[in-house]
Amino acid sequence: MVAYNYVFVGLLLLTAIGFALAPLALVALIAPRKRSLAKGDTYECGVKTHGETWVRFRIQYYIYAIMFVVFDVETVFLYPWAVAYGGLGTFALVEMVVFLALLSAGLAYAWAKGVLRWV
Amino acid sequence: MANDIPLSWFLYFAAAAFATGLVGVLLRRNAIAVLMAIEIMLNAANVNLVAFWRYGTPAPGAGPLPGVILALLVITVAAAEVAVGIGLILLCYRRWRAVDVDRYETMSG
Amino acid sequence: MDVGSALYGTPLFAQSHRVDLTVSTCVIWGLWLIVGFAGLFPGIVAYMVWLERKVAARFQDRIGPNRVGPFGLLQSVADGLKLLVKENIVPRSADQVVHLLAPVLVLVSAFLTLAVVPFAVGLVPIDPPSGLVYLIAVSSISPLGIFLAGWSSHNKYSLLGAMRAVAQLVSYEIPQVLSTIPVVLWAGSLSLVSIFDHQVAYGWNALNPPGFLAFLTFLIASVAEVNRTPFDLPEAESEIVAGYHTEYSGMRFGLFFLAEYLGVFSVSCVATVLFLGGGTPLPFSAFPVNLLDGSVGSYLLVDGILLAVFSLKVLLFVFAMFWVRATLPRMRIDRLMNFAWKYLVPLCILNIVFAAIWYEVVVRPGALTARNWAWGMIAAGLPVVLGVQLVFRANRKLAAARAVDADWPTVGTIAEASR
Amino acid sequence: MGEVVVARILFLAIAALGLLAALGTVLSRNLVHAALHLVGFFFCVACLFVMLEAEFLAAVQVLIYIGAVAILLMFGIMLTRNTRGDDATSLSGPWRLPGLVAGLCLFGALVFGINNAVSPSGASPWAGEAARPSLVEREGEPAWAAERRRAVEDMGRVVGEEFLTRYAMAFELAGLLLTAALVGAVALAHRDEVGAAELPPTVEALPADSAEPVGTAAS
Amino acid sequence: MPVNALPMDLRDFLRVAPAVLLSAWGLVVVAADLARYRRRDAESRRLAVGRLTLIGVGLALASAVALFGIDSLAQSDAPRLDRLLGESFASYFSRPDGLIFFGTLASGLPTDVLNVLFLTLLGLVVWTSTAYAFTDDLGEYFALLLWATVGMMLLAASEELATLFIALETMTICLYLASAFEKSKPRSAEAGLKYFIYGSVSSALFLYGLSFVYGLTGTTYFDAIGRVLGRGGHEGLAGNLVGGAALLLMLVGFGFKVAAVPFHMWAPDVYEGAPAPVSAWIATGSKVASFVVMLKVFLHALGPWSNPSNELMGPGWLGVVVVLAAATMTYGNLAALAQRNYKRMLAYSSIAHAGYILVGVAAASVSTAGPEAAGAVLYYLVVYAFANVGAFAVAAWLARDRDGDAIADLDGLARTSPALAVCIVVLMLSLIGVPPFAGFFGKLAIFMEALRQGPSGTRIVLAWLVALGLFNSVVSAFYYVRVLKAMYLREAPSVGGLQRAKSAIAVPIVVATVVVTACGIVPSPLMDLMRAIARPMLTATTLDATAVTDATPAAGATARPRPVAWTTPSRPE
Repeated sequence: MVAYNYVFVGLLLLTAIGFALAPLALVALIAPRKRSLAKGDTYECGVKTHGETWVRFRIQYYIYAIMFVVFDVETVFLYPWAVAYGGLGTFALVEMVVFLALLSAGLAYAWAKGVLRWV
Repeated sequence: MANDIPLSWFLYFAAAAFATGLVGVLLRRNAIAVLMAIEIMLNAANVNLVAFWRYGTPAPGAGPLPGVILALLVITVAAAEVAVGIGLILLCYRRWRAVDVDRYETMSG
Repeated sequence: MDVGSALYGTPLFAQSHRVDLTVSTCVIWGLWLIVGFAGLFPGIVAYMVWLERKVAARFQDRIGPNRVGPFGLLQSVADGLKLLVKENIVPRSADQVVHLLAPVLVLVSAFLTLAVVPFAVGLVPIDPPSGLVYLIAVSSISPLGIFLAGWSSHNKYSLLGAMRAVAQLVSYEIPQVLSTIPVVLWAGSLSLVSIFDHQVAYGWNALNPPGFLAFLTFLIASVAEVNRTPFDLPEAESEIVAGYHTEYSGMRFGLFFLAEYLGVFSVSCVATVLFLGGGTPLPFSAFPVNLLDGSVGSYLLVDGILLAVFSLKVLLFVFAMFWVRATLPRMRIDRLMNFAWKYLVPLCILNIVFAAIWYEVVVRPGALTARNWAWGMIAAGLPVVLGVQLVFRANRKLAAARAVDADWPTVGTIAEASR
Repeated sequence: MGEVVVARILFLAIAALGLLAALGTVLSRNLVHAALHLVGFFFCVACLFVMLEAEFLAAVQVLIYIGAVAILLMFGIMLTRNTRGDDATSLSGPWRLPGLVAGLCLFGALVFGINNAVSPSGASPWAGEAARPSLVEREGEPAWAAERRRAVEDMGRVVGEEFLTRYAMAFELAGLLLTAALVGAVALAHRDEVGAAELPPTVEALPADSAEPVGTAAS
Repeated sequence: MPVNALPMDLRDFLRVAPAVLLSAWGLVVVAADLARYRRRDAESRRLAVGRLTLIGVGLALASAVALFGIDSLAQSDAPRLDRLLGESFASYFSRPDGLIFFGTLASGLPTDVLNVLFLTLLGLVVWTSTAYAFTDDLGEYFALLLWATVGMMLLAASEELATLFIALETMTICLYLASAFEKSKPRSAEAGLKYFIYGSVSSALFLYGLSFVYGLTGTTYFDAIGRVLGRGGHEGLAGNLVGGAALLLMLVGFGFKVAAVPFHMWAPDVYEGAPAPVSAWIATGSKVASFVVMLKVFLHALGPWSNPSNELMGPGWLGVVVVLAAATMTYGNLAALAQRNYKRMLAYSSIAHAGYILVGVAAASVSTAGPEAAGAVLYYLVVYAFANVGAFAVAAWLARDRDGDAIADLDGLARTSPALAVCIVVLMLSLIGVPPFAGFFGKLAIFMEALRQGPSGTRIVLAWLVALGLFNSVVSAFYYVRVLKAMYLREAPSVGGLQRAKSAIAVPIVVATVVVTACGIVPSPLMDLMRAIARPMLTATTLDATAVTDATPAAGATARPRPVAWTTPSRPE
């Protein structure tokens, strides 16, 4: 059965988590532990922490994130297309070119609008 | 193995998740939290769709996987909705410095 | 196609998307987990670190690690032991649970990607029908881990570094994913084993024009995905105090480190499988694979050859990355993002259409012939050249309007920028 | 037989984790924690998709939801100045109980309905122990069984075929929807950036951010 | 490699030419705005982009009219089509079953008529948008309007749930974005967010209900759903709690989209906050499309669930719709009485109208002549849409000159622009439902359909509903008359009153008035057309569907007659 493949993925997941946690557990057992006030401070170039952690992030982050989401979703349509392409006629190519053109138009729009500039 | 998990278990899971999401939508006041609750609801519907696809007998002419196609479209729509929703939330945040759904009351009536 | 069926028709090495939970499967999986994932791969990674230090030292006219063991071979072991006894310092204000979760997430993502890589015939942990989507999906988890690392530290620089890192990672994920589409298109399958088979029959994917372009973009994007120089900006220690792992020390930092090198290893493997024909030593021949006749001896021979060549190719990639790191300076963040969105993504989108041309000319007829291949080189090669020119010219034209904003560090613009 | 028990236990574990994660999303005060719980929920749903033998969909679920949507949500939380993720206005206290009760009632009604579902035409009811249609090839199976087997074993291809033929319009429309979302969201965000410049800065921007280091190539 | 895929027919893309044209034109508008018009001053840029958009709408309209011509020719007289286009060309276009893309979309007279309607309305809305400056991102704004319309046209044409869902979302997401586009007003952003949250919650509810419908029937095609539901030996919804839940959830989803009480909360805020043309498009286009698809889903697909036991409160959606209708029209009208704000008043008025239309939906499910009743609903929708586009053009006028939207801002309009004041009077009278205007005939038709003979129990309740509707119409007169009072009985403010309307405001008002008057004086052509298209719209069937029913054994034996009598083609008359 196809789904059984993912039993291995589950086991691998457990292995990986174990692989990550085992040394940490070991560290907790054997490594020295001396708490001190200064040690627990946030490290910001050695000077005392100033102000809130809040940094005024640019809206650019959001714009890149939506571009990413949109193109990521696009790939979800592209993969099935690529797989099925061989069994279908030319119309499949036409449809995909239309689809790609729509999304490239989105990219071109963002470019022309000047939001793809990290200033 | 998986052959014998009853269909209704999946439906129960979806129903519970859906109810949770709906409660979240009704009770949370932060717009981003509401957005997350909506995502839960959409996912619950997806679980339903895929479970019905796998367990059900398709009516003639329904195609090999209508449920999965619908679920894929829902995922697409959900992604677009989050993108748009965060955009609108940021827009409001810039105006009010808050993302509290109840706090925007410029209009009366 | 016939090669593939000839290969897998043999009952001994039957490879199928279908798996049954028989005892033999469980034993094989157990071996993979214990020997491969818990033993061999981390070991390889440890020696990659050693290799990098050696290589970098040579580039800088030093010797590199040479004290612990012969040629410093035990250096990695010593480093590991040191990490084990170092104190684990977590800032007071940090979010304790998430702080722990973040490196685990990154490491898990790096581990999971290796599950679908076919190292040789029959030597693949699993081969699900949607292997490539699975691969992309699990590798897309790591940005989340990196973000959480930065966020949970409650440190300005960590958060800033994490945001930048995520912005970079997600930007380069798009060209990375898009450049695998041609490969899928030609193989007609999402399974990495089928992609390998296709290359046995039709030659390495990197050896045709769209494939070469896809290979290049995939390489560049992958280097960025694993945060290597020149794209190692998220951890730029001179600017934002090592970025998202500022507040990580001891073993937790070690996990990030391990994940990074594991990532290098896995993208090298994936690039080898997708574009360089896996372990086949000759580009247009089914050479070791056609020796398979169903006997155990032939199987061992073929897999031996495949594995050796595979390792060589991976080593080549790894070495290239070390070389790049030792040579190139770090990119500026604006150029970095521009390069992803204004060069790579348009190129990849165009390349999908070129790949379809190649498919129609070379793959669709059913078998690789010299005539089809020559036609394909012309029909797909010209558009590729034109497409690359188009993208670069468009960028140059747009950049010319604002000289300092040139997206790719050309000599002239650097001079102007530094003025 | 043992396999069935294992599968059921696995299902129950995943479902329980998923529901806990969903509850965590709804109840966490800290928005980043809520988003993390949401990621857990998405992952559990992906696991359920695998159990439903829709592995392509599971991969897509991880790719889109965990890889992309979660990142976008995190960015949204950060950009609304919520770096600690604390949400002062989480659940309004007096409404907590009635809300939960209402949710439970809805759930109860749905469960009752699912148990007593009457499908038209006497199709298999949902509640019983009815097994899912087998994928094993049989003589004289109906056409849809073969179709479904193909769909399960090569979902990527069948999805592609469906999207390019039957659902061609839905497919193009999805492209249009994504483009529209991109264009609209960029237009809103972009314009807003100009508008925000006029707002008095409520919190001083950090030098580390307002002046990105330039020309590190030289360093 | 076996080719299992369905044979694709590229002609289908020609049949959706209006949608294709509009989508492409949206890109053209954005590109043109960015490349050419950006440097112009605001006024001329607005006009130029608006004009460009109108050209696109005109092209799409032309294609829709051409398709309409072809379809009506083919329907009335096939040989004439051959003569006109040549035999091969005519057969190229003929589509006997009226379905394209393997039955996921309808294409035929109903779709063509609705496309023409949407495009005409869109033209008016676009024209209104050029009346005043509310955004800097003009190209994007117009593109979103166009793309929302693409969603509407495909939504109204959809014959399958997946297509329905994606079209619905395309429409609403574009509208969420468009309603937040007013740069200077915080309330516009608020409107966008509110609309977004309510809208996406409602689509989640709708989707969940939809998933159960899919689970119960195993298909997503409307026609097949109707067949499967009508086939079984079960008493419709009786005892089928999950079917009921699915039905309720879908009703809630549609209730949100059409702003039916108690799911109307978003409407007043959104209508008030969004820019006037966007409000107009939400109130008209989105509502028309939602109602059309609601008719399709509830009468065609879920028709067997309407009320199989012929009692009003029997298991079925009829009772719910009746309650919704009563609540919606009463609440809408009463709340509108309290409004001083013109746009809010229109919002509540549109809620009230949704109530009247729901009466029509209820009537269509019990009436012995369902398509006739559905035709009445469509007629009402057309009239309502035109009247509202005109009314919202007035809102744009207020926003342009007074930067406000109070009814009091209309003071003394009769003196400054008497002609337009008369037009507004006509529109308001039509919205009330005063005889010579089309609104009256719309209401009349719906109420008459509701009173037609149905099962006895239902008839009494529907009669009460009609009585309530009549009462509500009287109530509504009070708030509409307030507008007339402001125009005719008050003095204009000495400074800052309404200026002369330019064509962007005058044309929509005049066109709406003409339509409303013409359809009022001669109601029958439009009514006949709507009745003619209602039947194919609600019974669209793939040609091989008969084979589908035959394939299931014993279907003929156990098949109950579908409770809605009109599905049997023969009517004694």
